[in-house]
Amino acid sequence: MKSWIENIDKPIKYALGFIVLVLIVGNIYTLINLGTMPFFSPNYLLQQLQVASFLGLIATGMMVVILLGHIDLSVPWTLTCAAMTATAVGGDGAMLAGLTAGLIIGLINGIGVAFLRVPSMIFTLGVNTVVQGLMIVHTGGYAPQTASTPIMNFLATGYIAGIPTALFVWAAIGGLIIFMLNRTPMGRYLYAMGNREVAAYLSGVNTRLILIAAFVICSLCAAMAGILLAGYSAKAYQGMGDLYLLPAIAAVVIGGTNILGGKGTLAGTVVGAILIVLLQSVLSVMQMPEAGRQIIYGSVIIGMLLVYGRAEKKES
Amino acid sequence: MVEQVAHKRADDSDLILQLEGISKRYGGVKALSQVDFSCKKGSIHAILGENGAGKSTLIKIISGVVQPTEGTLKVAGQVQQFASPTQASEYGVVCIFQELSLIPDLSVADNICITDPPRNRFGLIDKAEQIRVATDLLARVNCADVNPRELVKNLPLSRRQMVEIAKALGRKPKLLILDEATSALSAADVEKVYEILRGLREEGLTMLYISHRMHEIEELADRLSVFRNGEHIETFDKGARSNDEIIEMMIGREYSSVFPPKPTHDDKLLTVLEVENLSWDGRLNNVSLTLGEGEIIGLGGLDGQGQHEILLALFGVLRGYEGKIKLHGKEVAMGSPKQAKSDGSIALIPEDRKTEGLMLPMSIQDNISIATLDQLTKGLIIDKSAEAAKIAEMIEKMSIKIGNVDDAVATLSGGNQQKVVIAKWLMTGAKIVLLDDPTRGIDVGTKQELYQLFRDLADSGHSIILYSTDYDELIGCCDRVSIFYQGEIIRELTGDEINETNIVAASLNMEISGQQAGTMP
Amino acid sequence: MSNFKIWMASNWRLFLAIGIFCLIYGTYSFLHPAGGSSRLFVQNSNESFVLISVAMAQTLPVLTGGLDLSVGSVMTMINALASNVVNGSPTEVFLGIILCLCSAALAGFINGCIIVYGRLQPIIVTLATGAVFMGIALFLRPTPGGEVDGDLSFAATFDLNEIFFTYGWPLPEWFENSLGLIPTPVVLIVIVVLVIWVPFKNSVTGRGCYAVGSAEGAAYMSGLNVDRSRLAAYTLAGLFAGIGGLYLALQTGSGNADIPQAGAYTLNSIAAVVIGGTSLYGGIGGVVGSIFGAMSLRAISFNFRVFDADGPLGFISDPLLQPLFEGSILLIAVSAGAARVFSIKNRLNLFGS
Amino acid sequence: PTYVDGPGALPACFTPWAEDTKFMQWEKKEGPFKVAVVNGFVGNSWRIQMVQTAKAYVEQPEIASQISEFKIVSTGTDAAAQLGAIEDFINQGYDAIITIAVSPTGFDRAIRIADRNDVVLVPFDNILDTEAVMMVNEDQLLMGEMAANHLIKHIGNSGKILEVRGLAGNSVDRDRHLGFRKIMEAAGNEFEIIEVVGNWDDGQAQKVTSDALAVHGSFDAVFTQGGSTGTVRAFMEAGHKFVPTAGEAENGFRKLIALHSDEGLKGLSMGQTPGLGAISIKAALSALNGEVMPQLISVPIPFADYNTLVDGENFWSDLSDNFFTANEFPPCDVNISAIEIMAQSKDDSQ
Ligand SMILES: Nc1ncnc2c1ncn2[C@@H]1O[C@H](COP(=O)(O)OP(=O)(O)OP(=O)(O)O)[C@@H](O)[C@H]1O
Ligand SMILES: Nc1ncnc2c1ncn2[C@@H]1O[C@H](COP(=O)(O)OP(=O)(O)OP(=O)(O)O)[C@@H](O)[C@H]1O
Ligand SMILES: [Mg+2]
Ligand SMILES: [Mg+2]
Repeated sequence: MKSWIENIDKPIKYALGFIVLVLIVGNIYTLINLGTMPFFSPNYLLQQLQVASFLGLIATGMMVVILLGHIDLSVPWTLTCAAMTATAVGGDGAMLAGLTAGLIIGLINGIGVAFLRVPSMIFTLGVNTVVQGLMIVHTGGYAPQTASTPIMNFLATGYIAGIPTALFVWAAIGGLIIFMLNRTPMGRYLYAMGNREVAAYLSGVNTRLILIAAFVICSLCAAMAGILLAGYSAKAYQGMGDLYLLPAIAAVVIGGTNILGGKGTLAGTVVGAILIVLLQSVLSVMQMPEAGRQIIYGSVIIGMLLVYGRAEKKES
Repeated sequence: MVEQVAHKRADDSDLILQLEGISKRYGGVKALSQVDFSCKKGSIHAILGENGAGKSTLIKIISGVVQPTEGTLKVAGQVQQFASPTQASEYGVVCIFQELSLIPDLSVADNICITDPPRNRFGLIDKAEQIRVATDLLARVNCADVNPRELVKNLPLSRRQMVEIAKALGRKPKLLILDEATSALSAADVEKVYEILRGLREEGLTMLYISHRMHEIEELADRLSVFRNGEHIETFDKGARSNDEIIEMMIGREYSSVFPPKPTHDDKLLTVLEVENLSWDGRLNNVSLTLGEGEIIGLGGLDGQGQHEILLALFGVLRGYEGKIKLHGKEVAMGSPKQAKSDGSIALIPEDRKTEGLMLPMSIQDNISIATLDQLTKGLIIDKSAEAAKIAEMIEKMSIKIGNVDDAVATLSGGNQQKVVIAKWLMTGAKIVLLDDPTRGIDVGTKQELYQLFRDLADSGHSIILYSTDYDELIGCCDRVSIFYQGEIIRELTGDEINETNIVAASLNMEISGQQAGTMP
Repeated sequence: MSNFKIWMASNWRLFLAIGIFCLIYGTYSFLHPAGGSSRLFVQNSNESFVLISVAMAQTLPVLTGGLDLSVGSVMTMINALASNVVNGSPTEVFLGIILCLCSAALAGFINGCIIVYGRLQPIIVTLATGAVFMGIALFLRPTPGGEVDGDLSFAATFDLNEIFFTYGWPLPEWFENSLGLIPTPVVLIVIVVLVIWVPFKNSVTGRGCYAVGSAEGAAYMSGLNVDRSRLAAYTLAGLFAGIGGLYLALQTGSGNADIPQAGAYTLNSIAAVVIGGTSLYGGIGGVVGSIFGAMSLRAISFNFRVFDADGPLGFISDPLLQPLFEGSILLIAVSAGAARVFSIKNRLNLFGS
Repeated sequence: PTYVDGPGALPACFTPWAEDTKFMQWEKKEGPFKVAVVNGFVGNSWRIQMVQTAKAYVEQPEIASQISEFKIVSTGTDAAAQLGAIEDFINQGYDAIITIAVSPTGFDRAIRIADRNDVVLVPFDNILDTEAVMMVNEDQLLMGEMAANHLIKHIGNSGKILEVRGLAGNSVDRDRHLGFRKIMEAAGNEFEIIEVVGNWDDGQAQKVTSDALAVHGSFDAVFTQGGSTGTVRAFMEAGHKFVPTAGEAENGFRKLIALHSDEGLKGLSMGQTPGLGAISIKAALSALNGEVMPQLISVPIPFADYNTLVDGENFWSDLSDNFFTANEFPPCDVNISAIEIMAQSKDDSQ
């Protein structure tokens, strides 16, 4: 029986290690400049986890699609659309409306990929621009309300027993996904199709249904994240999702999910999301110029993957 | 062993290839251990062995695809270490691999001249010259009818294999290796290959020939080497050993007749499946057949005459077919494999197990249970214990040789992979089993087990449709055989009519005098 | 099958792309008061050049079954570099251009190396290197500006006559009103295609790219140098993207490390490649198709400028509806290939690669 | 155009940027004119509001009568496309083209062609680093200085300041920053200024502000270039006391000031008005009529602080946080108030 350390798969181990590294570097910086070490303070870490839960939610959904060997580039405006719909409708129905918007976009993506067989990479890209167009008409034409409802605010910024509510939301949805992946046929089919869609199809799997379901899950996660983000800023606004697409993909991949599908764990994605949020935060605090940020950001992703690659090689 | 010593002494000048103490490990698996092996110039040298005996590995080492863990390799007396197939081919060692090495999206000509095409004075590929070269080579393998401009992906499998051979010849080999190069070919095509290979032998070319079809080897080989569990058992001239001896060497145990006895059906079989005037896309024309409970019917004929399509149609893969498919007398519109599975309790063992039958990187157990998950699900949740139990049962029943059920199915050898596919379907409790050339690339021992299995299934009330490119199987296994020709069934053979002459004759649509030619359907 | 049939069958995607382009651009130039005039072609080709070269860049990785999410960044990086080095004496300008093209190729080569020797997935590698290149661009050009040789930028962005005018070369009479009217950017594209793409496509390495994209295992088994083809593909991608960046510098006479712009170009390049008939699964397609794909994308937004606001289709020129139309047309265009899906009779053929 | 001596027309509206600002004149053309607005990026509230305002402005009878054709296109953040669009409209024979430059450089060619065809090209908001065209903008440096002075007025000459900057590499960000620092770093001031980048985006501004708070503990005052609402929210989240804050003119920010000014949110809200587009159109028209125009037109910076905020007048507590409050400019007869833009469709939103 291997010790639990060995049981954690490589990517997660390395990512965790890197997270610690980032925090240490950050603290050294502040220690030198301010004489404090705020990055280990629980309230900073909780705050980061709160922010991470937005990215984490999106990455969770993205991972489900990536497991199929597909990708969803429509996330940024799915998220924005959900947030704007929610705030425009307002009241008790707000969140439901937002999620419905997500559901519809997910269905469109799924149908496009499953029935028209357009590569997801390009179809979702198109859907993204279409939704953006719709939102511009929405804002420009109808001057909708954009204030988030109290419950959205609470979910995004509230605390339960000193722990951010957003974290609970993330945990709950993450839990559902983990359950789906490990215990239900749907999960098994996802991995199977990610490895070989034809073989799954010829085994009598309803591959179209799975495809659509996956894209719907992804869009729903994005929509939920949008609703939380609206709660976080107390409002929905144009382009609020633009900065979440690439980090989400990066989080999934840094978490050890194979971008070609068929292999990956949600635990990894969670760690990946936290890593990225922390990295961004520390760099921002260090007042690193944009140029430096971009370079570090890119180097980290490649570095991690190269390390994983070596690890895989050693194993085999 | 006497033999071995004997040919060690033979002087090395006429040996084009010598292996000494070659071993190969894949992680834990020992694919080859301490192999000494050599082969004479200008001979056709057959290599036999069960699945996983190490044949392909041997080939891969000789042709530089993988490097041996230990041992030395001599070509024409010179010690060589090939780092890649390219390097090997520079020394005249050219290989036709078990997995085809053609590029589907390139033209036949491009493929034939893929490695070093004719160049024009700018050093660019000379398309016209390339066409010419390709045309010549195609003619040389009697495939003048193939248009060198055609994309490979538009060719039927049998044609592709000929192109593969043409391509190999284009590289002016001294030692040509064919790893189950004929496994997809039907009798007629194989004949062509024989002629070509014999011709090449006249030209002084040496050939290593791997096949699981005994009669091919008898026809072709001068010398035979038998491998088992990664070891070189013995090498001898053709005729020095009887078939049964050879087969026993391969499987390492007593060996009885390959095919289980056929029961004599009283002709009142309860019909489970009826096909009436099925037509599709010009490739199936008014095909009608009936399948009785406990019956094994065979589909014969040259490759690509519609046998593959009829199976797909029955499994709900083909869109817009005309005609009727009736299950237990009830007509059903087959729309998807899922429907075929659930409504018809039909199973299909697909033609290409690696791409259509298996998720190679996934574990053996995941592959076996994938088709049965819906049955194994309580509420939303997969009942893992029940799953494990059933899988263990299937592995036991099919006697699949595995290390651990968690291992990737990719690490199994051909035969065992095929067993996994079949196990997957039997686990669903399918009643009608469609077999699409199920024994391609599978060794005699395993074949025998499978034939027995098919018969047992039939006796236990399953009904089987078996398409095979190897007519021995049709003869040995089937209660009835329908011969396809250009999308139609042109002959139906039953009982004693099922014999080599009739099948070959019918396949080529030749009239043969007398009743024995079988009855028109 | 007859040679002609085969030829048609293997090129229908390209013809579809050309068709789409003619349709969209036709409408535009029909409605445009200056439709069909040389200066309009000059303007249109100018506007399209950068997207075209970025689309060309994207094509090669896609052919090998990969993807390059860094084309936009490389384009921007070279644009920033050019605004620093492409000025001064003719020699300096010349050397500057060489430096730009070399750095572009180098950037692509680095992508290739990481992908091939690091055995990593192109999409994610280039996502990361894209960020790095963007960072370098920001270092080279923290705020928009810089200087690019004026004469050159004028000569490169008008018609052939302009070259003679700018450098005061004698202009042959017959030339002025015939060939002279051809837009320089068009000529540049043609040159790039003839001098780089056509030879490459007909080289062993180039054909290797198709082979790798179509069936990597088979390509390797056939003794093709899989790695070299991949490296070449990404290197050329870098080069093409660099040409785009260089041209943008000439066009704007300056450099600008604009992150959103880089992202937009990357995404549009993918769309262009797909509309151009190159399969995202690799092995099928080519640079020429992508050129038409890119021009189609551009032509879509051209149309917003010519539809009469009061006319029956006036709503098309409603500024707040434009993004929606643009998106919808893009979506329809990329789904055009899907028509094929419904004609497929064997469902197994639905599972592309 | 030719460079002439001032004074120019309507000085109240077309205020020259500085004493040394040159004046330009185009030869008078006969109306009605063809006018196009070439916008860049459109995916944010400010741009949308700008487009709305411009549309509403030209629909007013007295303007409509002067315009025969009016088009607005958005080219996205793509220099090539924007330059192309401008050249295209010139080719179509438009008389005036108003534009928000995607990049402050690179328009030489467009300008040259415009001049060659006597087309009046008017960049505004993100203006160009050139004197060859007539441009309309607010003084970004001044805005930075106003922010600094406001903070100094409330916290004196020392303290710990948070500066939330805008989009990196953008000229507006650069100028506001420089103006701000000029005052803050003047002799006699003892400020510790912490800089973070919020990209004028509420979400980001909020995130980076929270980070800064978590790390630096507390601040005495804030200058936030945009996403001001987010910045303030971050303070509220962190339970940090309200501090004097200078920020943009978003309705949301003003709502917050109005609510919390007595708790210490001594706010100054000033900003770039989406009305600039309308003003630029007016400037273009008057140039086409042969008037003498300043080369660089300075539009007064609309601002309000916690003392001067009046609900329903310079902010609207019942409307969305996102739109920009300062919209109308009586001296230019640009009288489309933000509320009109909102109202024009408020009803059909339900
Ligand atoms: N890439 C690999 N990784 C791990 N094990 C392998 C690999 N390739 C082959 N093996 C193992 O090595 C042994 C020999 O395999 P090989 O393919 O040579 O058998 P074979 O004689 O060619 O069988 P077949 O007749 O089915 O082709 C088998 O046990 C197989 O499982
Ligand atoms: N089976 C294969 N199919 C396709 N490409 C392959 C295959 N095997 C190797 N290659 C390609 O050929 C290149 C060289 O293969 P090889 O296995 O010799 O690499 P290597 O340098 O020996 O790796 P290592 O350092 O792990 O030994 C690899 O980088 C890979 O891109
Ligand atoms: Mg083998
Ligand atoms: Mg090696």
